[in-house]
Amino acid sequence: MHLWLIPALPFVGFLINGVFGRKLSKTVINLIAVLSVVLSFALVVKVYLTAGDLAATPLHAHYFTWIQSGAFNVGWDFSVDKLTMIMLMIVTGVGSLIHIYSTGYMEHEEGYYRFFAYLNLFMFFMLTLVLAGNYLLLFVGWEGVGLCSYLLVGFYIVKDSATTAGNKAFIVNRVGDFGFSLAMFLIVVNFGSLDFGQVLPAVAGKPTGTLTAIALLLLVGACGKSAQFPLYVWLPDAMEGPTPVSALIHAATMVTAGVYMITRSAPIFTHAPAAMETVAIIGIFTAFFAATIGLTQFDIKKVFAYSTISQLGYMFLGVGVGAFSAGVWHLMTHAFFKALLFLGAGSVIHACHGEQDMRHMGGLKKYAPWTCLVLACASLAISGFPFTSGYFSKDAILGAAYAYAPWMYWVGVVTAGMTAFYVWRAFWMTFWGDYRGHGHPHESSWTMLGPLVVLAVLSIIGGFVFNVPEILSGMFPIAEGAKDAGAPSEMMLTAISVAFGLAGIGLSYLMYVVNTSIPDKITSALGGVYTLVYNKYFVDEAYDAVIVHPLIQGSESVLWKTADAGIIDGIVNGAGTQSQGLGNILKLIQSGNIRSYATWVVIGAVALIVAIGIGGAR
Amino acid sequence: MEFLIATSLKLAIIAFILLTALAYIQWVERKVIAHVQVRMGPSRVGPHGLLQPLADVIKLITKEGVLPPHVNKVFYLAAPVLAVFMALISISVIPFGTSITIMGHKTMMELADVNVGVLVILAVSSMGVYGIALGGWASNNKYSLIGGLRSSAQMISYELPMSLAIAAPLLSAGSLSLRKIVNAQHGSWHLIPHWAIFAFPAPQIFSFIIFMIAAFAETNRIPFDLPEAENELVAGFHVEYSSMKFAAFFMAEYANMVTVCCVATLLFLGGWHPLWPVRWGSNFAAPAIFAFAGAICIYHGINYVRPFDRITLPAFGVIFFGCAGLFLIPQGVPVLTPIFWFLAKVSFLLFVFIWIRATLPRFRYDQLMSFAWKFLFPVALVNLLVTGFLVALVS
Amino acid sequence: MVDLLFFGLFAAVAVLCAINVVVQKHPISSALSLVGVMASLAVLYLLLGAPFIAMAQIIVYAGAVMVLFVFVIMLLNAGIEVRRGRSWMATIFGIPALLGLLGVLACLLVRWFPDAPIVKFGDFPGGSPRDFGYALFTQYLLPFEVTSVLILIAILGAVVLARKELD
Amino acid sequence: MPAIPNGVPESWYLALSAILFVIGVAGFVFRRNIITVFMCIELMLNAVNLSFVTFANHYKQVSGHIFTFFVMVVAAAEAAVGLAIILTVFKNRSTLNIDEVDSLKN
Repeated sequence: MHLWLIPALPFVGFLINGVFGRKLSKTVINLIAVLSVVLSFALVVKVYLTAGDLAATPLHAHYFTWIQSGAFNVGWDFSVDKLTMIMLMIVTGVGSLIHIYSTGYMEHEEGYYRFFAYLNLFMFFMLTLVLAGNYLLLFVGWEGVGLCSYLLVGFYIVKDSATTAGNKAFIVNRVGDFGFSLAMFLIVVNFGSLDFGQVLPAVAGKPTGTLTAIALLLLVGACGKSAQFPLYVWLPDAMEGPTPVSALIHAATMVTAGVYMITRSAPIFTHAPAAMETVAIIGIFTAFFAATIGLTQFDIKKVFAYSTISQLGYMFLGVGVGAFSAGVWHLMTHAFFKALLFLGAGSVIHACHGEQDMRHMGGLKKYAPWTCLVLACASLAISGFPFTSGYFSKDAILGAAYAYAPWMYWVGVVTAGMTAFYVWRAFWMTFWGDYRGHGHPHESSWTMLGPLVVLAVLSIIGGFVFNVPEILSGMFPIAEGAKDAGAPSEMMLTAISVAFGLAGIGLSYLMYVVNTSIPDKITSALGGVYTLVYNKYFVDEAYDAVIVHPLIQGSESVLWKTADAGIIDGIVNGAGTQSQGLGNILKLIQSGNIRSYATWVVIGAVALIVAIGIGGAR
Repeated sequence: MEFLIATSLKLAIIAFILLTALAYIQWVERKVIAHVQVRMGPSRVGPHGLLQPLADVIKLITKEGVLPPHVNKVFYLAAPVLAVFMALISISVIPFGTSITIMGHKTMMELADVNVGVLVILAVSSMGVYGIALGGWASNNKYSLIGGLRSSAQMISYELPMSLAIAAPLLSAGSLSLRKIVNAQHGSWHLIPHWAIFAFPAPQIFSFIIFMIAAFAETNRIPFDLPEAENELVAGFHVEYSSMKFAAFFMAEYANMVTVCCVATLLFLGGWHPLWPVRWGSNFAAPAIFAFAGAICIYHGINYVRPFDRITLPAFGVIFFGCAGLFLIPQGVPVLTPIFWFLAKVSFLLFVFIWIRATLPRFRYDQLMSFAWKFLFPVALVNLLVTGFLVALVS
Repeated sequence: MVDLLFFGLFAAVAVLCAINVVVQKHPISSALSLVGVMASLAVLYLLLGAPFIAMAQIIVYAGAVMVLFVFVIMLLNAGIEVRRGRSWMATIFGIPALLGLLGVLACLLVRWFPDAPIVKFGDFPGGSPRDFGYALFTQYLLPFEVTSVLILIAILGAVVLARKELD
Repeated sequence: MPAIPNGVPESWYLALSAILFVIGVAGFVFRRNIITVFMCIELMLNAVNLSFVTFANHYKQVSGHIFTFFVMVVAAAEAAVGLAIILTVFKNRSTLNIDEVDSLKN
């Protein structure tokens, strides 16, 4: 079982494209990039087929010992259990589709090879993250995907906003990674190892306080990577990157790494109820918060970005209330329909010649029928329309949430309604009405539509084809318990959430198709509140005022003016002047004549040897 | 004591054969080049000019040794001696064949089996440059100075690819002793012998070619004979030399040729191992060849072209048949056959040297240098790397 | 006995050549005497059981380094040196410093090696190329690599210095 | 000294190396020709190499040889650079007398 091949293939692709890409023709680049990922997908399938019962016997592969100090050692080892397998499927599968899509989407871009090299590198790191058998290796992947997200968000290097967005994503993630590394230190201190296989079983005996600390720190990391409440600010800006990137990294795979990580360390969290509570609260709050912002955005990608944040919030809610499998389920379905939404949005933007503002779109359904169709599927799925994928996963989460704390359920339901509303709002504004943009829109090529169709099918049927809670039942019986607790009102809960979803859809139809004057009325009616929401609650500005500005001021006045200029330079210059004085004395013996120097050396040598000899050193 | 006797005996024999050979290689060269250029070559002195070398030697000895007034006497006189000394000394570590047993005293067919023989040869050949450089400098003559400069630069430059080319077969042989290296090339795979140039896993054909090219440069032979480029430097480093001093330089050059050919044979061409295995009757190659030569001679003697052929050619024929018979004596076979194969290979390589001289023009100096540094050196390096990799892979 | 003979012979040659290096007026004579020193030292290395080092000594020092020296001397056509001493240090302290150095070294030898063991040819087989290479490529691999980098830098330096643009 | 020993005492090798070294130093101090001075440095290096090899023999370890080897390599590199420097100096000042190459004075 050559697990190492799975990440190695994209890496090889990265090397080839990154090193020789400039020379290669686009066809070759496509071939290398797509093949490497598709092959690793095929490998994953092969592993799945040949692995046998993963729940009973997870695969382990130890390649080499990376760090060893005393008893503590970290190996470069991969392990595959069912959770990993699901993630692998999602990453490689969706990844391959998006690679194929990108070959069409990026056709006319500069730095073509650069793009695919980065994309392959991302696949490598993501797969490392998923396959990792210990926290440190996971962290390697974690940082790697962060790097790739930075590179790809700032892909349009000439665009200033893009580069700044990349920096923002990177820096905000640092905060989260800080938490993560602290968590790892704590784990090392308390468990003396980083292997999942040794840490997680040993959780039971440890004091709850420690576990809570670890869990909370891990949560900080997860919040950074998965754009949860305090640290979500980078994700909307990350939409500056090319759309396939937003689909792959900022919808399907990377941002779900946090959820995966929490699920992976489920034992720690289950033994730290307080941390679980926090996770759930952050999740539900983020879901609601982001959904409200999503209501007001006009940039189609921004809308989907906020919906991503909100859906991630759902996943956090799921894992927070202990329904880990439900969280992973939603992770998977979300990977399908959100990737589809972004790719569809990309196709729409493509159709409108790079226009992203929905106010300049509309009436596209006759220009781009296929895009319209697949986006409809995606929107149905995300708004939890019965028997679409979103329906199953979301209801699993909500059910668990009700079992945990009813109010979370209600907030979740309302959020579901809002989600349905703004997604369909985007849909109507894009496809209904008549075209308000410039130029002449056109349908995209089939290299782009093909993946869309596949994803559309997945996001419709993906829910009950892959019933994650059943697959993971071996790992997370808790999820089952939650289901039982919610059982009596199961049907009713489902009905309510579906009703909210349909209500959202209907409302959006009413407001953006039937009578398009309503939104303006509401806007004027709400006034201040609307501006507040429209400007994303001024969170960025707040961060700027509270954190960034003082930092700059402090470093300028204290570190630069006082410490550097005053103290350090003072010392240096003082040393300089002193040595000048000394030099004036020593310069007398500097005759500039090599032979006299040689004589000095000889005399010194004699003195030295005499000293040694007298000293009797042997 | 016995060691001393044996060594001195061997020394005498080898010295005699080598010096005669040196003289006659010159005759062969003149003959070959003549025939390449459709001339007769030396044919006056003795039958087919066979006594020409003797005549040359006598002439050179009896000539007046001119000592130009403006030279630096010590070095001027030391240079040729140094050159010929360095050229002859390296023959002492070269094995010609397997052991021989004379009246119970078993002795190896070489002067000294040094366990770092290859290094010794490299070292001595690297010293060889002094003779030429000094000669060029001491003559206190612009042409010869330039010749000396060129030769020193050229020899340093070509020593690197040569050493690298030598290192590659050492990797597969796993020893520095020439005898061990040759023994490592013993045996054969079907018809293909285990010589270094065919060796599994890394055939050394490239390093062989590189070595030969570098050897041409190290021995200042055409196409690399810039130190004595007649049409640029009159005669290069030995403009000012005459009589035996001049002859010494020539001896040095030919001795170097013989040495590098021997080294090439030992390192790459399997030393004294036959071209095809004994069970295919390689032992009868030597007599066959000699008999063939004898037959040809006698044939041409019977229906002759030139009058004196009537006497000489049949005489040679008889001699050749005698040699053939010698190779058929059972006791002689284990001793003589290896020597025959060794000498055959060496003389083939010498023939290549002469052939090239008759064929190729001379390089330009910058071409020479850039060829050494920009082409030969990298290729040798890559070859060494590949060889090392393959050897490591197999072992 | 034979050892002693060889040692005496080549030590004498080495010392004489070394003195010659210093006293000869013409650099090329010094260079050749230095070659003599190196060659005789190579023989002593053989006596000390270091065949590889001996050969390397000849190849590297006598065959390459000194040829470079001779080459440069020829190139610059360096003649007899002019004696225009302006180094009071060397003239005043030179001789005593040297004598002091010699004396100190001598007394150290006497003090530290009152009864040094006897070296016989072949009683130290450890210097064969095989052992040498083994040690070089296992225990001393890092220094070896570093040295290669050093050589690379040296090459670059030499090229840069000797380029035509400099004058 | 006792009767002629069968073999050579190590101290003789060391003495030889010391003598060579001192001769080298002498040349280094008293010669004025840059090239000669440079050769004297090589001489000193050789002297040190001899003692290295001697100690290798004394301790029956190959390390001494390794050190010698490294010294050789360094010497080769040094020769390359040093001679290049000498060439440059000669180009710029057309002298090889080190007493005249003293622009670092005061």
